[in-house]
Amino acid sequence: MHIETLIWLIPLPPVLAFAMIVLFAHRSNRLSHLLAIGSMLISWGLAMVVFGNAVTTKDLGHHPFQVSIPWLPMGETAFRIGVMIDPLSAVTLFFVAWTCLAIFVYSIGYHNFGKPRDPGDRPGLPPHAGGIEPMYARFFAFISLFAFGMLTLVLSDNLLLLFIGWEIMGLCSYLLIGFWYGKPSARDAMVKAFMTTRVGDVFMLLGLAYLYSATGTLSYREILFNEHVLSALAATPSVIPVLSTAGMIGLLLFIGTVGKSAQWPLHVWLPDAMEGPTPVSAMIHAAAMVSAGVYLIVRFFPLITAGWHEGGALTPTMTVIAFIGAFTALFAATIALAQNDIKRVLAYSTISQLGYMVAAVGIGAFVAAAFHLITHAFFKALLFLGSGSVIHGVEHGARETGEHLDPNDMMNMGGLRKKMPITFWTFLIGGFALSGFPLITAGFWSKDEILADAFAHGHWAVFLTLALAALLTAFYTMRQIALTFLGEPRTEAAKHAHESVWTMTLPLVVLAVFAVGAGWAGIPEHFPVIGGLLPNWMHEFVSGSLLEHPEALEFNPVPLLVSVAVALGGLTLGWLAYRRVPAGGEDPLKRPLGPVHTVLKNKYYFDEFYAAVFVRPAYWLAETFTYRWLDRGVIDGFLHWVGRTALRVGSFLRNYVDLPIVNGAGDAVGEGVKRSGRIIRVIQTGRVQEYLIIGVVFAGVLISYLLLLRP
Amino acid sequence: MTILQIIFLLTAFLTLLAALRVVTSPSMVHAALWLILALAGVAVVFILLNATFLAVVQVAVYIDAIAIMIIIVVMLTRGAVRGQGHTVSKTWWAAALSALVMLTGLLVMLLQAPVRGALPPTLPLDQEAFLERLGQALVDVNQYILPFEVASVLLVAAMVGAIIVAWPLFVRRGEEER
Amino acid sequence: MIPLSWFLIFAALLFCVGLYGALARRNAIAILMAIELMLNAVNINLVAFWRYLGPEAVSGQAFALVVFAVAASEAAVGLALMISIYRRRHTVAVEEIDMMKW
Amino acid sequence: MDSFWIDPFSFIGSQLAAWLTGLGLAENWVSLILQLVGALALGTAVLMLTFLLIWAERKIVARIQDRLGPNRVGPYGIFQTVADLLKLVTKELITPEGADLLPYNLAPLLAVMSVVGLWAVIPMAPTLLGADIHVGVLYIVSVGSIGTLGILLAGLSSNNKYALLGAFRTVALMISYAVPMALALLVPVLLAGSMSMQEIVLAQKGLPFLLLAPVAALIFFVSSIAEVGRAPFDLLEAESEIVAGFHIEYSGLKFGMFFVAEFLHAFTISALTAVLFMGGWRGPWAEQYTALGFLYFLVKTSLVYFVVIWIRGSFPRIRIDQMNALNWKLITPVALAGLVVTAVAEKVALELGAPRLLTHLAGNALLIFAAAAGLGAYARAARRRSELLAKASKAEAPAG
Repeated sequence: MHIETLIWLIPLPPVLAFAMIVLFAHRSNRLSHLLAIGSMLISWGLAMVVFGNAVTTKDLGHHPFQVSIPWLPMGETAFRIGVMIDPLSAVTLFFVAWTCLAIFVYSIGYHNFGKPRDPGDRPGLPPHAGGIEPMYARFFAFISLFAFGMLTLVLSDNLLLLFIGWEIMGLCSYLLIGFWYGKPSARDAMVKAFMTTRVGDVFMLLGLAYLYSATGTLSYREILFNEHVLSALAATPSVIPVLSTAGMIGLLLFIGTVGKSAQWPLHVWLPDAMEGPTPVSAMIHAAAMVSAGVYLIVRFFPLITAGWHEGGALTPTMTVIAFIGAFTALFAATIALAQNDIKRVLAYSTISQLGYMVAAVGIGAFVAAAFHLITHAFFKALLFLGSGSVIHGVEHGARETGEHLDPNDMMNMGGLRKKMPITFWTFLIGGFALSGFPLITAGFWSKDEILADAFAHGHWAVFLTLALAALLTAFYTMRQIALTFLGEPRTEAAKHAHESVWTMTLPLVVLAVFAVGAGWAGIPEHFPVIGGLLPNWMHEFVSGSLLEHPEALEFNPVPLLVSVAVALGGLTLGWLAYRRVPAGGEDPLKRPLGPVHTVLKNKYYFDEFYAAVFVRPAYWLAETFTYRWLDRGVIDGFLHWVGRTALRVGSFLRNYVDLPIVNGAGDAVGEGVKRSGRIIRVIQTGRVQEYLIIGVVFAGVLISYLLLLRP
Repeated sequence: MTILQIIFLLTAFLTLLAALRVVTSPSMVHAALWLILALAGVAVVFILLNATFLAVVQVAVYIDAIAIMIIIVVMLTRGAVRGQGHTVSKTWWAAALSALVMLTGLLVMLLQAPVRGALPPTLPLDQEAFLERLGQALVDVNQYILPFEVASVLLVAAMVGAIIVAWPLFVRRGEEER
Repeated sequence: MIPLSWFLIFAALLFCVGLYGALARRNAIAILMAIELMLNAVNINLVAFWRYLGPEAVSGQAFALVVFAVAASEAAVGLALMISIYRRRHTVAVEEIDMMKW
Repeated sequence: MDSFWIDPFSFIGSQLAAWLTGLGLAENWVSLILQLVGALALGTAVLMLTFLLIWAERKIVARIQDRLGPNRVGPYGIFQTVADLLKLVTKELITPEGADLLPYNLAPLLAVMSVVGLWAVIPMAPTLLGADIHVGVLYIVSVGSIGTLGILLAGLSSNNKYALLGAFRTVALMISYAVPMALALLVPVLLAGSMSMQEIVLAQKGLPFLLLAPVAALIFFVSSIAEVGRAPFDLLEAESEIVAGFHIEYSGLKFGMFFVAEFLHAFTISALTAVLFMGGWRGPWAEQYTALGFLYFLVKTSLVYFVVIWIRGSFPRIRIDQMNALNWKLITPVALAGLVVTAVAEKVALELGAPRLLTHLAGNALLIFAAAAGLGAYARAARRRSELLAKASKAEAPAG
């Protein structure tokens, strides 16, 4: 089979599964999840085949697998949509396929498949007694659609198709965050997430339109892979004097990313998105959406960095990006310190890790950003699924002991190490990867690469911020692990927690393998001792999707030492601080940090701030101005006036125009038609032959005209 | 005047005569018989044109199938033609006129045609081989498979349609409606 | 050796006779027969042109065969219509089959 | 002079041609005359043959029915037919009132013509055949069913209800049985790769198609019997139902013509079966001594003809609904399948080099098995339906 055809086929199975589940299969849970997972398996297999082909193809960057069809005819040209596999999308496809598959499988166990349905459960509320999820089939339908969106986004060869997949995911995240729409918090969260990301998407759409008007195309190859367009874009100034067109477009697209991957200041929706089921959290925060955001700017790296040469001064756009990324990384890390909800911690750590990638793009470290994107996807998915498993265990314990507590609160856990060994070890691996535990974990290599890049090009501010953020990351990761698994159980529930079913643990193990192994693909050559044992495949391969390959950095011990130091330091500090927190004991950080802690705990009061600055004014405006004054007063008054006048005019017209003139004419016409019809209809005898004769005569006349007169 | 020409003129004369009788004879049965004669004449013309295959097909399709069908229908609808006086409708003069117009048009065309005096070239390949080529051309994707398939579909459709239309059952239902 | 024009004239005459019949006869079956005559005239033309202008090409005979198929189906459907009309109206005279007017 | 013994037919032909050219005639005129003479001779010979056929048939049927049969006129009553002929000739030619003269008189001619016309393409010896036209098989199909026309005309022109009924039955029978016959005819065409009869005979060198396609041969035989309208398909002249069928109003020689046509047609289909499936004149030394080939041909034909008579003598007449059911539900589908099977088997034998005979036999065995299975299923379904009907009626009986 032709490889391009395979690429076309990759996104199809999930959407088919979605349709079939929604239309036919939703009555049978088993059939539904068989459909969903079967389709995901097909996509996964196809993706692996394509990936294998892509890896073995020489010089994929210049000759990507690409095929496109004309879609919208636009004047003389047609807007083409199609699929493309170049190195970047290949690696992205790789981790997307794996994580999606893992999450699908995990969802079976997470939604208690096989347990009887508890009569107390209502659709829209989480099952409280461990019965099967009431809307089981619906869930699988949604995540299938979600997977479809993500795959489309990854495989598309132009910005528009990417945007389509992007919006599909937006919808799905809305549906899935609000999956338990019975909970008010979930409802608010879904609206919040949708609105916030919309803000970004609007700007992204602007950027898209700007790009199309500037270049007349949206295809990656035609824009990102030829210097003429890029240099032209970089040269021409945009509406904003300081920015070139490229910079302007890059900035607009980047705002889309800010919304999608929850960068400051649009980060607020991500923590609330934790209201959804844990697989959803994993889907949104690891595999799909946030990755999509970063994938966008990584994909448009050439455009963003147009007019910037390696080692040169950053363009304004890049500066902005780098600043926001670095700031977000630190900022989110600090918030994560003070959170007790196990999933919120992960959410904030996600934000900060995404900050890393964005900062990496900002300072022009393309490969590093892509690398970290992949590794992060793996270990963050692992961590989320692990946390889900933990929550499951605690819930189970709570059911047994019958005490009512928040199963997400880490203060209610502790000592789960023995209870749930698989979860513990995998979570440990994930955590170490997240905090960049030296040498073995994937996180270390990618993060180290970012730091090294920042250092090598002398972006000190970025370097220091990121290093600090890394320290904090290690710290809160250790804090989380310690609070959850180490020490003694702080509640009865934690005592009675138990390991989850195999459908949940198997994906954990698989992802754990990648969380460790994914890093080895990108070990720099010049690394002491183990450098060059494995070729720096990541750099070679991924940089192929750029025009001029960035040369690999020469080795520099400073960033290495720094990252090792912060990682180990953070871990040790965290372990020391949290290794034994007594039951009901308060957070050890509370006293030293004092009021700062409360600030952090309340996330810098950002939600309150937004509520005060944006939401309430909006309400007020709507209420007083729009409704009372504008609507009731002006518009209605005007309308009433119009109505009254119209009434008078109408009556006048009716009496003096309509009845005498119009009706008279109408009747006359009707009568005339009837009469003429009565006269003319004698022609229509209904006799075939007379019609035939007329036809033949005309044919004869025509022929004789053509033959005799015309020449 | 070679033998072929004599044969041709004879056949043409007979065929035209038969055709005239077909369109003029008051009795349908006779018309059908004359039709058969005319068709046979056309078959002979085909043979004169070295299209033996078509001639035989002509006999098989027209005389054996269509003519017999027509005769059967004539038998079935006998009562209708009995005692209805005229064989031609009131507009027969218009018909004749338009036929003449058509004839003149065709003849003028013929006179203008450059090839009218052409003589038959020697057949490039013998009938057997030609028949083989014809058969393969009919099912050749690059040549006539589409017309061929369409014709077969048309035949099937016609068969089904004829059965449905002539089905007494439907008629009875129609009667009840009226 | 027969010149092509003989065949063409013959076909033209046959065609016009058929045309007259199709236009003038009252009996629908007769009209059908006349149409068959016209189709035959067409076939003669096809075959004659094949023989005189392109004996090495199969197109003439192929078209003729298609015409045969068309004639057969046309006769089948037409006769079936006759029968059902006769069953309903007890006539096959075309000028009495004018339910469709007005 | 020995060439006469080797190939009498072409010898005579060449002698005649030489003589005519001696008279100083143009080449094409000579050929034309020769054709005419040949046609005349062939037609006469075939018609004369009928005497023998009628006598043989009556004798054999008599033996089957444990009678003596004609035994008065001449040795073994061999001149009985001549006597009958004389009687027919002397009879008056009655034309019924209200008869449609043209078709009424045309019908017997057509009937005889179609049969005699068939003989134009039947190769009776390597050098003895009327015309070796390359579409002989099609010719047989088309000319053979002109006889239908004759019978039809006879039926509808003689202004007689029985005749009309007989004609309708004939048409129903012949039109429907022409389909499987044509399909079965296609099989030898397929195997020989040609539509010319002579080619088909030549293609049966050493391996008559009877062995290659027994099913097709059987179908052709049965459906051609039906075409002829002989027992057990003789319901177009079923005395007990419609007095004499289509030729009820005919008398004298016109009736005789129909009579001749029927017998001759029966013999003709035997000849066709012999040619198409039993290798016609093929046999040892037939190529060298064409007279021998002619002998082989006669022997095979008479063999088949005997079977025809045998069937006539032993089978009861079938009802018209049975006739149609048999055709449309069994014979036609099987014929279609047989065509496909033969084509596939031939291809397999050609491509894979499998032994031709075995492949075809296997295919036919498969076909027979499938047909038998289908029949069984059909019979079971019919029985079930009838039982259901019986039950239903039983249920209704008390109610009504």
